[in-house]
Amino acid sequence: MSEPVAVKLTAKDFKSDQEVRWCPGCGDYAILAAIQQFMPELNIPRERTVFVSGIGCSSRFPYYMNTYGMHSIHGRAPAIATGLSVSRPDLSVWVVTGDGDALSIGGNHLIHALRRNVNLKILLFNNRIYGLTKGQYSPTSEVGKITKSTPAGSADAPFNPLSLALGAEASFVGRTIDSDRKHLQSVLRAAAEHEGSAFVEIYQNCNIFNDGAFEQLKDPSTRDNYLIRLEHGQPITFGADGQFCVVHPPGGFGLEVRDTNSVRPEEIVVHDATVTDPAYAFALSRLPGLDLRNTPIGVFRSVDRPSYDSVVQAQLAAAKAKVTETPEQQLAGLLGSGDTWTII
Amino acid sequence: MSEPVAVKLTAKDFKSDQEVRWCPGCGDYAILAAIQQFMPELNIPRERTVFVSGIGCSSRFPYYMNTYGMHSIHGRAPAIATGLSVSRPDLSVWVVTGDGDALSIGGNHLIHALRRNVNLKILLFNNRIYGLTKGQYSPTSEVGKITKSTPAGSADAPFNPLSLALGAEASFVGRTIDSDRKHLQSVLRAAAEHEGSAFVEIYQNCNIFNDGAFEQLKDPSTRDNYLIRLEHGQPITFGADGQFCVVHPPGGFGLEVRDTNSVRPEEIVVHDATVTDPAYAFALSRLPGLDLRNTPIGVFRSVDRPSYDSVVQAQLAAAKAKVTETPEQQLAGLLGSGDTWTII
Amino acid sequence: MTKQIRQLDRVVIRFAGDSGDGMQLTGDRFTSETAQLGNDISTLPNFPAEIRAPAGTLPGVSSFQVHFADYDILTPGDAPNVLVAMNPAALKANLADLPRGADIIVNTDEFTKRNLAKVGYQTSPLDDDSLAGYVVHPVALTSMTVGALAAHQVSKKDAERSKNMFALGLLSWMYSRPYESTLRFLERKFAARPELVAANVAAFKAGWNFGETTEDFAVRYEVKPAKMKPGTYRNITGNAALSLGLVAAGVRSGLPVFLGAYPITPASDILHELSKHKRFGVITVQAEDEIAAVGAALGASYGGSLGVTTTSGPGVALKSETISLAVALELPLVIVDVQRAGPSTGMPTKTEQADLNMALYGRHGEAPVAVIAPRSPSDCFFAALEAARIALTYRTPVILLSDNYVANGSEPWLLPDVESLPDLRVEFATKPNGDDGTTFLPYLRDPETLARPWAIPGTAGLEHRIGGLEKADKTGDISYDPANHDFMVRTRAARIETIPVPDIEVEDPDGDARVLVLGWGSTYGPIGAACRGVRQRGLSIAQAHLRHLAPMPANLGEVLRSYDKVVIPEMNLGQLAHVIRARYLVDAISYNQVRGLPFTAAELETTLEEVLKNV
Amino acid sequence: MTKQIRQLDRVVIRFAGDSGDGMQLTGDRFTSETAQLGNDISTLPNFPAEIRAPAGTLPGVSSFQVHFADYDILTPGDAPNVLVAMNPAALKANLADLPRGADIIVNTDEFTKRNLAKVGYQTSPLDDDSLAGYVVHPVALTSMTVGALAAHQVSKKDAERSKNMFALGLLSWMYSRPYESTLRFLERKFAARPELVAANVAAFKAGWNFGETTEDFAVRYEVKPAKMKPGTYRNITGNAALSLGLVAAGVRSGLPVFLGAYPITPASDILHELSKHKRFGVITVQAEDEIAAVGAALGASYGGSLGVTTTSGPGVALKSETISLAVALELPLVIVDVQRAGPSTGMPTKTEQADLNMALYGRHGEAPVAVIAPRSPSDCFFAALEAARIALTYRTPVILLSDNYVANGSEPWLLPDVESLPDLRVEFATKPNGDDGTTFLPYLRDPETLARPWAIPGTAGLEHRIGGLEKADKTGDISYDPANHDFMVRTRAARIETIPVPDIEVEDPDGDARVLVLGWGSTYGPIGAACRGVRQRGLSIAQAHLRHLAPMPANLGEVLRSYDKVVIPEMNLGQLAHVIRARYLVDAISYNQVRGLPFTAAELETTLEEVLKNV
Ligand SMILES: Cc1ncc(C[n+]2csc(CCOP(=O)(O)OP(=O)(O)O)c2C)c(N)n1
Ligand SMILES: Cc1ncc(C[n+]2csc(CCOP(=O)(O)OP(=O)(O)O)c2C)c(N)n1
Ligand code: SF4
Ligand code: SF4
Ligand SMILES: [Mg+2]
Ligand SMILES: [Mg+2]
Repeated sequence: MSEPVAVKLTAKDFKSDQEVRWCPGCGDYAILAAIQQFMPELNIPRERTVFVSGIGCSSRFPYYMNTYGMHSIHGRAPAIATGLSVSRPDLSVWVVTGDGDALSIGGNHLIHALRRNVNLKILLFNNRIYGLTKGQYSPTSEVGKITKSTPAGSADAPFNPLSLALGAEASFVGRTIDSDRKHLQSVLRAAAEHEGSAFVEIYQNCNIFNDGAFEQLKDPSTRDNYLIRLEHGQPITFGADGQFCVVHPPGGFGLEVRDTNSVRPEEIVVHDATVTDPAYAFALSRLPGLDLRNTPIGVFRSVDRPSYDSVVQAQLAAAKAKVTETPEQQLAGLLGSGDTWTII
Repeated sequence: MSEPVAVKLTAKDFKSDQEVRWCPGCGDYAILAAIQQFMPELNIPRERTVFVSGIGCSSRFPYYMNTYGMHSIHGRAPAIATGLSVSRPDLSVWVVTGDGDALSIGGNHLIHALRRNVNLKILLFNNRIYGLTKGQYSPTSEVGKITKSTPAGSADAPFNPLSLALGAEASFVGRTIDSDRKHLQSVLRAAAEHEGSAFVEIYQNCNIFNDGAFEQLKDPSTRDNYLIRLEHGQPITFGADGQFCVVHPPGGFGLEVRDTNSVRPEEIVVHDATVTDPAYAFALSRLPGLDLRNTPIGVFRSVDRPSYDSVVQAQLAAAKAKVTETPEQQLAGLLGSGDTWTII
Repeated sequence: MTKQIRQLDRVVIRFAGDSGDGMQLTGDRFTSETAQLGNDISTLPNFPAEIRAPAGTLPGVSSFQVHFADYDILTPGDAPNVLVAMNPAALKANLADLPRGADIIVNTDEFTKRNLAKVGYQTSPLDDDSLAGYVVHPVALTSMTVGALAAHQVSKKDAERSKNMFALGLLSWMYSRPYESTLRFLERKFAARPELVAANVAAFKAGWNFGETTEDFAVRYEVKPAKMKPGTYRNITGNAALSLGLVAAGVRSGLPVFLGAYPITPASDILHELSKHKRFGVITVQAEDEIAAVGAALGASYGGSLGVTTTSGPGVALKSETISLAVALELPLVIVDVQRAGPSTGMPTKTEQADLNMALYGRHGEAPVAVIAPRSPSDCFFAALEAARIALTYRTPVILLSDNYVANGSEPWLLPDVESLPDLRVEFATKPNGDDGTTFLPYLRDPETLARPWAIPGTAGLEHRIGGLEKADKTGDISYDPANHDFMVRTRAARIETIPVPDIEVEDPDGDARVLVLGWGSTYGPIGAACRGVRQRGLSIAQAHLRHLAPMPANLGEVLRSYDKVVIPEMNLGQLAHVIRARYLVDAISYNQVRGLPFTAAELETTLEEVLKNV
Repeated sequence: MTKQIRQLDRVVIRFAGDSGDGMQLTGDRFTSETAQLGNDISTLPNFPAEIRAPAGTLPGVSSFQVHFADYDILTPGDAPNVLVAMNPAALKANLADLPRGADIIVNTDEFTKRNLAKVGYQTSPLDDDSLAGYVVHPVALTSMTVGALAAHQVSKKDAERSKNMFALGLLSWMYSRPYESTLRFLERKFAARPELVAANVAAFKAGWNFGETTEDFAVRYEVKPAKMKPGTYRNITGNAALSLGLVAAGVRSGLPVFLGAYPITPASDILHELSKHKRFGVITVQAEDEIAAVGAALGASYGGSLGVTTTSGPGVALKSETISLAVALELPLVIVDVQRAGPSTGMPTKTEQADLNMALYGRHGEAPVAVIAPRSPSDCFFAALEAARIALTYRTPVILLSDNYVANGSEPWLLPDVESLPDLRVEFATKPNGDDGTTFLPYLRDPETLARPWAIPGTAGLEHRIGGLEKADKTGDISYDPANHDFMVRTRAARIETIPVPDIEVEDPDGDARVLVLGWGSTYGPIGAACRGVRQRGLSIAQAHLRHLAPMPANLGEVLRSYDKVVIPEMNLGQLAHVIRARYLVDAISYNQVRGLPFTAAELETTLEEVLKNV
């Protein structure tokens, strides 16, 4: 999967000839540019890279990548990508999906791909709205959200995509944001290196139907006080000069934010994405408030467990190891197995 | 939903005239008997009780209850029950489902019902196998399980149904076991009292295709050392004379089991099902080992948040409150709204 | 300057611009003004698949066509007499549809080098002679609007965005439209920002005055009111009419309407509309997917609501398994399919009639349902009521096949008197129906309708269980009995086949036609217009249009056999024709176009004349 | 005691007992012994929907029917000559199928008061005269088995469970079957528990010896080997044959087979079987649902595997949307539908042919696929190969319509020579196909097959994107162009319509038949047997059987029109008949039974004679 290629590729090599057709100002543009710029560093030939998407604004993504790609149907990308990945372990398979595509109609395929640990890099562009169908609420929209389909406000609590993924046994879970190219690329890098399913939520602005949904995380005046940048092995602090920090109050199960000055340094939680027990990452996933305060971004969890693909391939290999005949001979043997009789 | 009924009902009143057709020895019998015995104490008239199921051995359940019931299609019971419950807040709606029905084909409807907090009592009969289709592995089967469809062993990690439910924002999560009628009824009681979705996993023995799956939790020689009975407000201890206890090691996020003698009493976790942060219940859900050691049963989590049904009803009520006209007058008004012109 | 006033009997105007130019709104307003005047109207919006395709590109062009006349018309018109082109892309994308001699009003401000290049114009078509055959009116729409608003307290961007009102003002002047309703509309729309009200009104008036003063527009037109039945009218799209029909079905049945829906183009607007009508007790649930949506609707029907689900083709495909359950459960259920071009995702914003096969046959096992289709935007109201009537009376799923053309098109609608709408009240079962007086038999049928009792949860004494396994006749118990299965399969088929539906009516004004044109659904308008055209040339032709696709009208076979030739135009590859051939062994001629667009009356007319030649 | 030996040309035996009695295994073994002898065979298992319905009840009865003869036979037989009834329920459930004079072997030990009461017998049918018309052989099967195993080291329960081997021994004696293979089988089956091998062998021999000694069985029968083509045979069920056909398709195409499946009766066994063949590179994924299963298969096809998904009706309904995507993507995909009785959950263990409509029409938009159906258990092997051939050559989804009857029935299968199987090799695209030598056009078609190139990921230089939106001809770019859509819709239809399939063959031995019986799928056997019967009475009748339902054979219209009458028997309400009528305007007579059971030859014979009378 990562044999070096002769010629070093550049971002331009990953641009397809298709005109990009998102609304001007859409966060998808930034994500596309970040990914096109990032892909060359993987050293995977373009022809071995495949983007599979569902339906939604975000799901147009594959058209713009000069790799192999399939714009499939609503919600089914993880299922289709599973068949591709399991049968073609030599490929690097990426799934691009939206909050509606992945969590509404496609919720089941997503959680099963994560449980199985299929070798997919799943990028969920979360704009907390249905973009393509022009503005209905999505499973990540806030309670009480007023949209075309909920003029009196939505009645249901949203999913927390990362909590859901962790509840579904995800081995890699991360979050990043459209506007921060460097950070986005760093999370993708970690995802690409992970063997198994890597689930990455990307906060994405839909400037037409849900503009400013993540504004607090982007506005220079609030950004630093709202965003928690997770770094493996580092104490979790944020804000100007690390003003705030994350602690794990004794007796409690969740995490809380404190003034760094008010706690002893050893009380500050040191981020470790590799702990086997998902309870830590789960606690992290619950940190943000409704106003997006204390939003961690980065790699929440990255643990090793065998990918579904690798187990399947190992089973195939084991079965084939004993074979000495040609396929035709094997077939003849199989057809003639069991009780047979001969008429002459 | 709980107006008293004149005549006190008994278990017999909840038995339908249909012959029960599970395999002799199936754990479903015990669950059925426990529920039939339990229902009268709810004081809900039979006609206001509805059981909706999917497809599977477990899903035959509604036929045997002398209430209203629908044996629907595979995986869809939560969706169908959502429509029923939301439109008929006067009913007590129960969903009976299996591990395949709820977590494989029906996974999406399940997590969305939980997220929405629809007023459903969801009973998942988990036998860790597909019973009705004669023995394929299910999403709760152990890794490496050899079944008809996985002769070389299954390649994928199972769901932990309670972790999944918690990741999906469930407001009530519990677990119980077919063989312990009293416990089963106590969990159902709590579920019935809960406003919103109550998700109850019931370990159920399929003596034909997965016999003894939960034997350690039933065998008198292991049972007490394996099962952790959660009681709200009580320190979590188990085993003979409370030999073992559950502690929350400082710095960690998970829970661990210790010899009660080896820890200070205040170190023992006091069970509280009502903490808002699901991280505690999540940690509890991760406690059991692969060998079923340290399996908590009881109510893991029971927190208040508005049910979907109640919000929908409140919106309807608010909209209707302003109405003074008859429906026909309203309709005439609606038809004639907007720009109209008259030709005479 | 005095202007000439010319009388016209009909006009087709197409407003075209960038997605951001507000063409749908402009068209809507013009339509509304026109409606006030009493013309008959038919409209056709056409918007891109992208939310906002890149500005100035061909895929970004959005248009709205309105046809109005002093007589009753049937289609939005084949070819515009006037094109308003807000930019080069709009001109390029629409030019091919214009007949020679048509008027073209272009916004010259947008004909910049850059914009021309974006759509591949080497030179400006305004400067070369490529528009020689048309009457071109170059208007500096943007700069004149900005100029007119110089004194207003609005940003340049807001000023520029008002240019559509300038255009509307100009067109309103040209066609002598009353503009009061537009001014009121602007006040409502921008209520929160009075400066925008003022700006838009000023832009509108500037456009009007420009028409009045400039020499380029020497003629002003008038289209007299059409002779229409007396009564109160409103202009309505198919999706809106369908939504109101469902609300009306709730009122007339006394049942709560429950909509389970998952958004999908072009059906989402029904969800949007119904979610506003909570005061009628209408519940809308935006479900997690189409399967959940129909499941929730079925659950609600089980509980005594009128369960409805609205979607488009891909959604119906997903719902098939649950519809099959509804067939087994014999509960009312209305499934609305606003068809779009397929297969797969296809062309989501384009129209097609290719889901008929799926509606009739797209389920496993013998799983018959009723199928009906509306013929025009306002007819969607009555079709929804009819779907509800059949569902409620016969306890069956009904598929209502609308399509993008009727759903988004609009026409004047004579408001019906509420009391005149059908009475849809149903009786729930309340007591045992067994011979012994104590047993309840959930599958004991009404001998006339073959409907089983609808005993909703909450009814004491009628507790029973239903499900998707085959059920014994009467008792509803699970049954594997071969004879019972055969009986139930045939009974379910008979239940649908014997639903009484009105006879099909044939329009044959000359009375001697030998060729019948049979259609269904949204082709009614184009077929009707084509038949008129044929007759105007002195030829006879008969037209019949199917509302009920399953069951079919009892007299249909007889009608078909009384003509020498039957032509069936469809926006698919001949799906109705296939059914007609199979049922009646009539060698129907299938005429098909699958272009994502409605038939034009002209091309149909040509086809029909061709057929007539060979009778 | 010397026994009489009587020669028979054919026998039908039905083993019936409780689900726990091992009747399927007993029948299987008897079949195997019979096969060794060279009789022609046809079998029909029939098991309850419940896993283990309560012991001794009617719904718990499981049976296995085997028909064997000294000539080639076509069905498992209408009516058993011999019924082995292991308990009162088995007797009661099967009695109605027996002709007068049939032998009934009953296990008297189970005819207890309690067991009789369970199935509503007031008095024992063994004691009253209700079995007067039959030859009843009361045998104390259980107690004699237990007695015979007295010296064995097995529990009483295990001893009792061996009673099926006693019965098998007795029947094997009666019909002079060679039993070596059964002894070998027992050794394999109980390899881990030698005491059970001994016990079962002893029970078998006790049964055999009982036949030899008791006076009740005075006659022993022989059925001579049938004249069958030379070669090596095995007995095979449809599901097994279909699985082997898929493995063979993998070998003959050189492609890995990828099965995405979700368990469902009666298709699950294909998943079970294929999951054993990893050494062929076959990957099986048990997906989370049917949609994921077909999605995964499609993903695998995209990657260059032969993607397959196996299911039954409800599963196909769920897969429709994805099949529609596969139509748009133009990738190979085999969808196996082992039909069962519908609608909805229906009767999952019973057979039916009612998914033909769904296979042909059950998708939104114009989404044509190829459809084929096997005619017998062993034919499933060749049908699977043919499905793969069409899918791979024409890059299209193919629906293979098996059903419960062929899937679980069995017959002798002359093993084909592997080299004689069709060569299914395909060529992936490896280089640009554009005129310029550098561009790759993913929708540039092969002029002959109309197939587009299959350029799998990993192929450098051919990177391209595909999807469900309408695609421009050749380039595959997204296109909303009306003319392109029309062209693509028609091309997709033509792609299927023009697949060359073999002409349909008519069997008309007399050469002067005026009536043609047309069938498809699993009715081949019963129709064939009925035609034989008709001919034996000196009447002429022609039979033709469709393997290809889409496209249909080119000569079909001509064939149909050359008969005065066409009769189409189907286990549905006339789905093929509808297609035939529509396509060929032939007034075909539809004869339907929807009982969850195959036609009996006798009833078909009567129907055909009726038709012949009226020609
Ligand atoms: C089966 C099906 N149902 C519904 C749709 C309509 N649809 C297209 S995209 C979409 C949701 C898009 O939301 P999201 O996934 O959040 O993507 P975004 O547009 O916001 O990027 C819906 C409902 C569809 N194409 N197919
Ligand atoms: C759409 C559909 N797919 C598949 C099936 C077949 N099926 C019936 S039950 C079942 C799984 C049963 O497993 P589970 O839910 O665990 O229930 P159990 O029988 O173990 O109680 C399956 C796959 C079906 N009935 N419908
Ligand atoms: S609608 Fe929103 S998400 Fe979609 S392209 Fe436009 S801005 Fe982006
Ligand atoms: S198969 Fe298993 S779960 Fe099903 S009825 Fe039998 S014992 Fe119970
Ligand atoms: Mg979104
Ligand atoms: Mg199970």
